[in-house]
Amino acid sequence: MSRLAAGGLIDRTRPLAFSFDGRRLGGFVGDTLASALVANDVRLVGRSFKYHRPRGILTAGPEEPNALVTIGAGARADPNSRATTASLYNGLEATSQNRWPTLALDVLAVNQLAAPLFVAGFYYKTFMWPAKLWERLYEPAIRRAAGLGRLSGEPDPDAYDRDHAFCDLLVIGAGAAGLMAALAAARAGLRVIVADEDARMGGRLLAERHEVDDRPGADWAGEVAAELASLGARLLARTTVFGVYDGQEYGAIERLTDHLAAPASGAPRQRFWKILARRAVLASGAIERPLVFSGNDRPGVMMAGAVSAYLNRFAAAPGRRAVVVTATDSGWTTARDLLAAGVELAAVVDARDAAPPAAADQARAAGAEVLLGARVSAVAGRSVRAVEVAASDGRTRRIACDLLAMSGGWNPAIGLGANLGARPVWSSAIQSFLIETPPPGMTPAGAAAGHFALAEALRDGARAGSAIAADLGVSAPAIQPPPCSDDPRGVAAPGPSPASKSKAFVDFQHDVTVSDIELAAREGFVSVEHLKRYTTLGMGTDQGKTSQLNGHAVLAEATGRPIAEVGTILSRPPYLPVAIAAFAGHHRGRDFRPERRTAGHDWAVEQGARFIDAGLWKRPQWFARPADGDWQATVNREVNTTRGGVGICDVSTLGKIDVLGPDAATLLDRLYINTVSTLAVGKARYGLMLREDGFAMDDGAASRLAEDRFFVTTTTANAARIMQHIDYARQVLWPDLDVQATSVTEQWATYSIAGPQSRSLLQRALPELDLSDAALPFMGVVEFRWRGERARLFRISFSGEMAFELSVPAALGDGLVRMLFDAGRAFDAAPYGAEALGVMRIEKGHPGGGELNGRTTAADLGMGRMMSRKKDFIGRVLAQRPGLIDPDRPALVGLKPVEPGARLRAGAHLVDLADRPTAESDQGYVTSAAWSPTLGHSIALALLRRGPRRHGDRVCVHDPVRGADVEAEVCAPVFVDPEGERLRG
Amino acid sequence: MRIPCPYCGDRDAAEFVYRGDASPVRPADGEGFYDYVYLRENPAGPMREHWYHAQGCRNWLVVVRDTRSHEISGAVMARSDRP
Amino acid sequence: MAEALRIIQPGGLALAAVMARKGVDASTIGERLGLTPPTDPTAARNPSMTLIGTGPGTWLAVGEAGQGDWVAGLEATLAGIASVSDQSSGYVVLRFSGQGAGALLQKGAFIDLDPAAFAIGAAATTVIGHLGVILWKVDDAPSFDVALFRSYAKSFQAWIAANAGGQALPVSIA
Amino acid sequence: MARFSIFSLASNALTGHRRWDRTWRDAAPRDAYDVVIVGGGGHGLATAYYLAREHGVSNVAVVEKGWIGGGNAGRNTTIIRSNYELDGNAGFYEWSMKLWEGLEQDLNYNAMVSQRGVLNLYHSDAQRDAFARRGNAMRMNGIDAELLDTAGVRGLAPFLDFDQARFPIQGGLHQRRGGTARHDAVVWGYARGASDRGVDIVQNCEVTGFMRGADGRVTGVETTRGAIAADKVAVAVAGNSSKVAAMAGLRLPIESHVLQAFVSEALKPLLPGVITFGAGHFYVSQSDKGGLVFGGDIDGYNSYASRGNLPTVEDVCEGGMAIMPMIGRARLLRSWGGVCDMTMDGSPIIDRAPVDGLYLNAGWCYGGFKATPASGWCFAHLIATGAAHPAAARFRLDRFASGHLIDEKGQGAQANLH
Repeated sequence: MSRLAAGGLIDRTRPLAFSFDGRRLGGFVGDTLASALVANDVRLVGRSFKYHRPRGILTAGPEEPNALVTIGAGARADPNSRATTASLYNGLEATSQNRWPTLALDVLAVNQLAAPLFVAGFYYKTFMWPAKLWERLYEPAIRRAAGLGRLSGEPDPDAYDRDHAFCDLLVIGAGAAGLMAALAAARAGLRVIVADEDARMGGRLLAERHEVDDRPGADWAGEVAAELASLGARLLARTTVFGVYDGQEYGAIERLTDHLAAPASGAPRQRFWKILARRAVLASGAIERPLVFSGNDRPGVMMAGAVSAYLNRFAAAPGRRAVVVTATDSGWTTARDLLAAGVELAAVVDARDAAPPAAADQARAAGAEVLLGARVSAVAGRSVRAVEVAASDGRTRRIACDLLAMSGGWNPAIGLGANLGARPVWSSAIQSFLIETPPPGMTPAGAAAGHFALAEALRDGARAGSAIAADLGVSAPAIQPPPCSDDPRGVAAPGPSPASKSKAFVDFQHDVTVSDIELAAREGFVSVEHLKRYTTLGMGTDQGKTSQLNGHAVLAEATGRPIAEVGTILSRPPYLPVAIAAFAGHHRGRDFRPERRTAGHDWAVEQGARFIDAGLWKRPQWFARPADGDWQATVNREVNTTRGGVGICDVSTLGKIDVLGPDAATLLDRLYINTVSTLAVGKARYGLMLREDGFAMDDGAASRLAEDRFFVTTTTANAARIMQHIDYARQVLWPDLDVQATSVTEQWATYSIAGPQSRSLLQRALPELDLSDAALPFMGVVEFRWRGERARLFRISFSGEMAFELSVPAALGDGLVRMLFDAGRAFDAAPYGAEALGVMRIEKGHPGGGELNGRTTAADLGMGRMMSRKKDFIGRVLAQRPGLIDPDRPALVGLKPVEPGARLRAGAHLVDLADRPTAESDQGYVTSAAWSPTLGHSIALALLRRGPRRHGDRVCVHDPVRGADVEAEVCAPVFVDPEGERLRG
Repeated sequence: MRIPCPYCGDRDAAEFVYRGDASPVRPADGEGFYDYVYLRENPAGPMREHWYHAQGCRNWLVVVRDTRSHEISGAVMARSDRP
Repeated sequence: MAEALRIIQPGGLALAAVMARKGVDASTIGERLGLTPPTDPTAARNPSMTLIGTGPGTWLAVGEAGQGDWVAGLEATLAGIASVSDQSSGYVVLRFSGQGAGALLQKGAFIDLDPAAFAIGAAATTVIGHLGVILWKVDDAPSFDVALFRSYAKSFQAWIAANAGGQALPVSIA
Repeated sequence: MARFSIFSLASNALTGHRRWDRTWRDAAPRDAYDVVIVGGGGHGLATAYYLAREHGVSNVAVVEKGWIGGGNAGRNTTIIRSNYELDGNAGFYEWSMKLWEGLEQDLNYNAMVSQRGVLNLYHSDAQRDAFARRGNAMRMNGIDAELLDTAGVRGLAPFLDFDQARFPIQGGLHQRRGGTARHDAVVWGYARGASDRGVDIVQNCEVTGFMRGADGRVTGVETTRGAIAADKVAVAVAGNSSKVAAMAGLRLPIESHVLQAFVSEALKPLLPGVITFGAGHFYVSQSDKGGLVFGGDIDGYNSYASRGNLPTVEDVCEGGMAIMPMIGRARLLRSWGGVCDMTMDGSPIIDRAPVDGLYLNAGWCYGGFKATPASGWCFAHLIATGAAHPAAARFRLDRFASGHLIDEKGQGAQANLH
């Protein structure tokens, strides 16, 4: 065990048991998985992406490239989890990834031997011969080797929550700067939200030994958080703000149960926040930069800041004998932390010629060598056993150690600041990139703004918070940053140590080395975007948080340009990866989209209806009865019952729109190709609407209930689009018209009662009504009262039979259908569903979805003559374009098979019998087809070139994806009662 | 993205249906329909565009929005926006 | 969602969409109704009705059903100055009350329901979980009334069940 | 130019890979060319390559405002397919598919063309019939297509949600020859091939205007690196077509819209090929590196900002969870946006512009990547011969005026609905 006897922010009274690759290990509440592994002397935690090199823990934060493990098992297995941010809990099961058979013995580690071949972009240069082997051999092999963790393959069993928040100030990151900014704003009375990805507020204060306001930094952070809560601020721990979007909208993920051993059942795992913030402070801190030298990826090589974090926060020593290699003063802070923790400090290697004197003396006093102007030239051991140091005198020394702490300077964590496209700008002062033009309302502060030292960060946060309060018009006393202990961080240029080429890693996860980048530059991939794409630099799960800048520095050197000119990559959301299920939340499975039910739904369920989806609606497809046998028999029965007696169908899903006001008729004349204004009160008329481009959009019936009151129906599919179309016409095109419109689809439950017996049935159901042809002729409408409520009866037919549509308020819909079937018992009335409805409309040649497919004209559908020449209407002009009036266009016809038993199917194409079916010989296609029980054979509607002139011809119905060709005869599209005598009864 | 509906206030853009450039005006006679229906300036910069508040007040708006930054500088009801 | 939440469905409501004719302003309509309709998204009430602003010159009128044909009466009263469409069956109205009401609705609605931003009488036509709703704040219990199209009632119940943390059992919507 | 092979790779390994040349010459612009191609994306570079290889026209410059492949060529989701229904589209995309099938040997560059299949799911009888109609049209165009029932889909993708779905999967239209290709490699391979045949590839060279003759004919381009004269100027800048056309005084039936795309963290092999959801907006494949590459619909508002907003992210992830809830714990790693030329009928334009000397390749909507080889082939043919290539003969600019539209979705003249 390397657990220190005292100190840290762990709770030694609350031990936890966990396992890694099956080994039972122990930790404490307050540990991360990584800190517990460190405390258990586990050094090898993963394998790299390409070479499968052994890797250890590099960092103590979300930027971790190496320590990726699968946490949990079964359907809850969470691959690619960062050990460095996963809170430890009792019973946590962690498994290493990307190795076979075991982590210690990984067969694919042989890739390292082929490393000279597996350079950047090698796969673009080979695997091409023979061509067919790519999919069969090379690619599968590459795929198996690539990838990291494995998904369980089972549906994610967890629930995901969703919430919205609004605030004056969103503080991103609760370190020194963030807390001060939040405090300033909250004391000024602003609505404040503080989000931090850590389980505990404080940021780097938790990892360092600094004092703020004369108490340990962690204590100070806790007190500030408490005050913020008391001021009404919302504190979101374990919450990552992952993206900045337009309109000052921020996306965040709050992890609710990932840290719990046994979450309450059904408790949401994560919560997806959408936060609208008038202002934001980006206090996301900074990320320490690795040094680039041969062997810098060996287990035992760790970021200096991470070493400090494991020592100070988790009381876990990552090694027993340490060497610190640094390019700035930061390394010296870690050297002091090591000594304070009682770890043997073998040496401090500083690239600079001068070191902070006090720290250097303290190190020497502790028996450590201090090597200035020196660098690490090599690392010995699969896991660090010793380092070779090239000293200033040019001689190389070998120093035994099991921990190498490295510090190459710090990069502000500015990712979110670039989400809206602002290019980061190079700052020579801090030798890193900064955000100069942040997203609207955002202020970077503290280390994220390049103020690395603690005192500066506190000051900068306070300044940012106060400035925002003032900016939002709140006057408040300026807040003073508290006193604190401090030490300088210093800055250093990024990039490789001199003469560090072979196995000097820049991107640890993707195994991108200095020589890979030099090769890319040699081959002309000199834009940072080309470099990224060619070498995969920064494309791993860490998105290059530790590798990007070093890589660009190498590129700058290789191409002889300043890094300011080379530039860097724009960071895009999410800042940290987000579970796909969190974005979907409740809307998955059956709740993917809402379900719309008609008033008669429950009744239909009682009748054993099978339902189909019509948009969001559930419609009865048919009502099977035991005697039927199969669905076809059911549909045949429903059609025969309707044509022979009476059938009843729920047509409530049709769109219904009230078009009202003095100019209602004028508006409808401009929407329909035919004239509506001549319609008498109490009458209905079929109408067709075009899009402005001249193609058919939708059809339906318009009924005039009063001079200034029309009731318009649309197809179920187009209801919303037509409502929008009508609002566009009356608000945008002709705002001078006095016309109002609103959707009443939901107000009315409507049933179609169809068949020769329909009038008798209705007369029994509604004895008080006069249903004679004189009182209610075809296309007539009457309004009356039913059970005290308004009701409407339309004599309208879709089936071609004498038929009525009866509408009552939806609240009475269930009562209506039950009443109708009570009355219908005497007539053996049967319910029919969408399928039978479809069969009957095909028998009558009415256009439906298959014909109104957005590519047909009124003329194609046989309605060319309906187009009024006396008035303007939407689509009138462009409908006259050559392509739309071409006499060779496919137009509506009927088809019947020459072999009566043969089956026609929608989607089949039509070719002349003499022709071979090709794109050139294609004459059209079947738009709708059905088995007609009325005629005893299959029938179809089709769009056929010159179709109306080809009645009597025979064509080949070609349907290769489903079966053999069928020979059919072209006929008129109306198969049943072409004279329409039944309509009138 | 938030659309400042003159009636409802700032709303998530998902409540709206987008139609496009608000500048083309429907010709009174037969000429110009091809331009009106098909040709677009498609500017990179501020643009007057039609948004329909389908999930709100059901009004068509004319929103002025920069197509490079998505920043919105104003919105009015289309019916009150007569050139 | 620890706070208490009650959900009921007030019965016997009559609902209508009221749409001013061109050039008719709210005060003209107010004179006939004895209640001036709001010109912004808020709710105006008198003992006999509530008028919720749903858009410029459009309102959702809520009254007591049963006493004759309330909507027909409204039509007659407003003849010539406003168009009226009966929506008594078009919407179902649910009342969410208690400290948990705002928190639950906020999970669905991307508008600020904070008491400071959404006071008593405030109203909004918006979306909750892919469902269009009209919601208005009735009192500071707080209580919110939510009107949604009838056909979506079952899906709205599913959304409530998934988001109310199990502790609020929604009424079965009729 | 050194030929690529395992042997050249091995021999270079012995010399530390110090001998590799630049993949393409980074040329400075000369004063004049026979042809200047505006836009160093896949289409522009493929056009240059085929001009040189098929037509012997190598006095060509490709001018690119940034770095080649930095636009949609490097921002798409790498899907290749020819599962189109309508005349004009089906034949063209199948020609492209045939070129994909020989691309690597042709270019001597491994673009990782992987024909792992494209499966479009259907969820209703009406959708099945529409897919049958499309599949039949494909067959009649000589394209492979199979209409699968539920069992057939289960066989290919047993992990889909067949039981709890709001819109149950009823089957699918499968094109086995569809699949994916490594988008960047396509750009680099064409650039290498064109450069090797004498084409100048000029990066960081933005066109700021057109040179015009007395007769109004386009005689070259003004750029940030000086004026370049040319007998013919060919524009292939999908996403920015309207901007460039405006420099020639043209308005196009095109709007620029942003299409977002997403990739997950790398995972061990999970998906067989490309799968698309038929009752929502979601399509997905898995890259060779292991990331799930997925997307959905455009955001829907005009945009030149190559980024989108959260409602689309949610819509896409809801679609993904609706058909394959096993991806719930996979983490979305990175999102990005591409600016698409959305035309008024959803189909592209390869035609002479109404201005002499100017040629237009535009309007690829979100389908440009798969078209890259055929687009270059046919555009080169048009530029070199002055006549439209038969495979692209219907991609005329005047079809909108004449009404000979190619509207696969039947949505009419509204760009964001295609």
